[in-house]
Amino acid sequence: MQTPNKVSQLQLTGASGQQITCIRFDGDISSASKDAIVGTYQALDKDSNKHILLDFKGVEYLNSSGIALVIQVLMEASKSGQTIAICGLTPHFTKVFTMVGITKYAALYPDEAASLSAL
Amino acid sequence: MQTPNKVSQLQLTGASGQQITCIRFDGDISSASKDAIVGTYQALDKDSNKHILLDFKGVEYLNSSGIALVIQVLMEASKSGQTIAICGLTPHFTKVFTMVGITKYAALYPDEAASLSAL
Amino acid sequence: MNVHSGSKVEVQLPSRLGFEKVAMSTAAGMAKLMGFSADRIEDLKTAVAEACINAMEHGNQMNASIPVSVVLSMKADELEVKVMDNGSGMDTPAPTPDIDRKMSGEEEARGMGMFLIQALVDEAEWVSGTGTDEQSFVRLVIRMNKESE
Amino acid sequence: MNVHSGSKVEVQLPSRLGFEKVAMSTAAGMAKLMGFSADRIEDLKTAVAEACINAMEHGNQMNASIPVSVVLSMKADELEVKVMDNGSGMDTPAPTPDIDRKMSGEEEARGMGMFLIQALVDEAEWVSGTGTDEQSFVRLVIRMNKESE
Ligand SMILES: Nc1ncnc2c1ncn2[C@@H]1O[C@H](COP(=O)(O)OP(=O)(O)O)[C@@H](O)[C@H]1O
Ligand SMILES: Nc1ncnc2c1ncn2[C@@H]1O[C@H](COP(=O)(O)OP(=O)(O)O)[C@@H](O)[C@H]1O
Repeated sequence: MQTPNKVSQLQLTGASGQQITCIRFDGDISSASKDAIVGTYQALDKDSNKHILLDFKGVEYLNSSGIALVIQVLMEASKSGQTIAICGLTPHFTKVFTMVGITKYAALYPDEAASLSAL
Repeated sequence: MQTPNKVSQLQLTGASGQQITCIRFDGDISSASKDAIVGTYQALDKDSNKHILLDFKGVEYLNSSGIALVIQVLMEASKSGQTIAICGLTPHFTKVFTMVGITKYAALYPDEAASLSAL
Repeated sequence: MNVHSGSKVEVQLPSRLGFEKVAMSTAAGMAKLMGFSADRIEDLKTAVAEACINAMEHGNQMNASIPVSVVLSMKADELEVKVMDNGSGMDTPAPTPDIDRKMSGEEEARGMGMFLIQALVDEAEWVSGTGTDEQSFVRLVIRMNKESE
Repeated sequence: MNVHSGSKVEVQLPSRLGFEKVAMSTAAGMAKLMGFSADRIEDLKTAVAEACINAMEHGNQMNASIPVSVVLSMKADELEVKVMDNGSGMDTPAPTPDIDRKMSGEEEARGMGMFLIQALVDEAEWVSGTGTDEQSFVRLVIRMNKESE
């Protein structure tokens, strides 16, 4: 068992004026993070949260089961017409997310500031 | 065996105007560091290097055999009327140096800047 | 030529999720001692974590009392890692995840561990044991990053 | 009460200076998993390093082919560490270094390892083995730092 994730949510505004729902994670992102990743996403209203930014800056450890949960969110978001962007990954995990093809369905940014200027 | 230490030396001037010979260490300070610690000290001219500052800022790992080498330098310096100050220790190693009593024979400072204002 | 070449470290973990992080720390310590670059150490850590999780889940069926053994052997310019479990092992090649199929639901979201292991290290080989006294294992080889030394 | 309580990790190192750092990494990983504070992890790392160096030097006489075993056992709010060697062990108490005697040359500069171990952890006990099949070991107990949790 791993320690539960702390998750916080905030509303941000992108450079183009669009509303962005940012979800910040910390701790370990693994098979034990279903509530944190999928649960937090599913609790959001699909119509009022069109643009979602997942911020992994506070995350120390991420494994393939955790990445699978991110893919599950991408899948559900794509069905309901929401866009997902991802930020705060270390260079190593930016490489890993790219390797598994996530960049085809979500833009990766270094941090929240870079995400906001691009969105 | 451990990797050899990189050692650099520089001349600094304390707030009171005194000349300070600063020796910066990096890598591991262990039984393999005799040349780096004792050798570097012994190579200094005793009359023209009256005040010596040992800077451990770049050191990642320090063990009791390494501390014994520092004590050997303190011993020789005390015999030849040189003063030794120490800086750049992490809070953990500041505690360890204090536990073994080194603070009785060498002042500890957080970093080079703090050492220079005090010396 | 590494001064520690030939040296071996073994670590045994319970088959409990979370303990793969202890193996990551051990492997990282070993690679650091050899002088691996920080980014190769990250690659190694992820590969070791995925191999340990697979050994716990698929090999030891999450039976916490069956240990996963990790044997780290230093070679001249590379580190070999064997992650051993008591299961019947793997003989099919590591599946390459297809993100489009995952997104359309034709393929499970999970199933990226073996792919990542292969992608991150220089050699990866899965060997099935006979079950009784011979363990199954995955053998990884990671080489030192010459450029960043 | 720690969810991992009862779990055990064992790491075996060659008796070669430098490898104590691998044991430090393993121990730190274990303590991190339990939720130890950063400063208690530093205390643990130094104690484990000193115990491993003593096991290599005094226990195994620096014979690289004789392993030092480190067994880390998670208890409710503490971590127990046994560092085992093939020597005849210790029965005299840890000497307290006297800096004045060291400075005057009456006492060797070295000889601070056991003192540091005792000063940094909550319990330290040296047990002599019979030599043949029973190993000698030092047993350390380090408790979680309640204040900084
Ligand atoms: N150590 C192992 N022992 C037995 N089977 C394994 C082992 N490692 C992997 N496998 C098999 O290979 C499959 C793919 O593994 P992997 O790519 O890591 O994805 P996942 O573990 O998420 O299913 C597993 O589902 C399992 O059937
Ligand atoms: N594992 C051990 N086996 C046998 N003797 C030991 C062991 N650990 C310590 N000792 C003895 O205790 C003495 C003091 O150890 P220590 O305080 O660590 O200082 P040092 O190792 O620098 O001598 C050693 O010199 C040695 O004689």
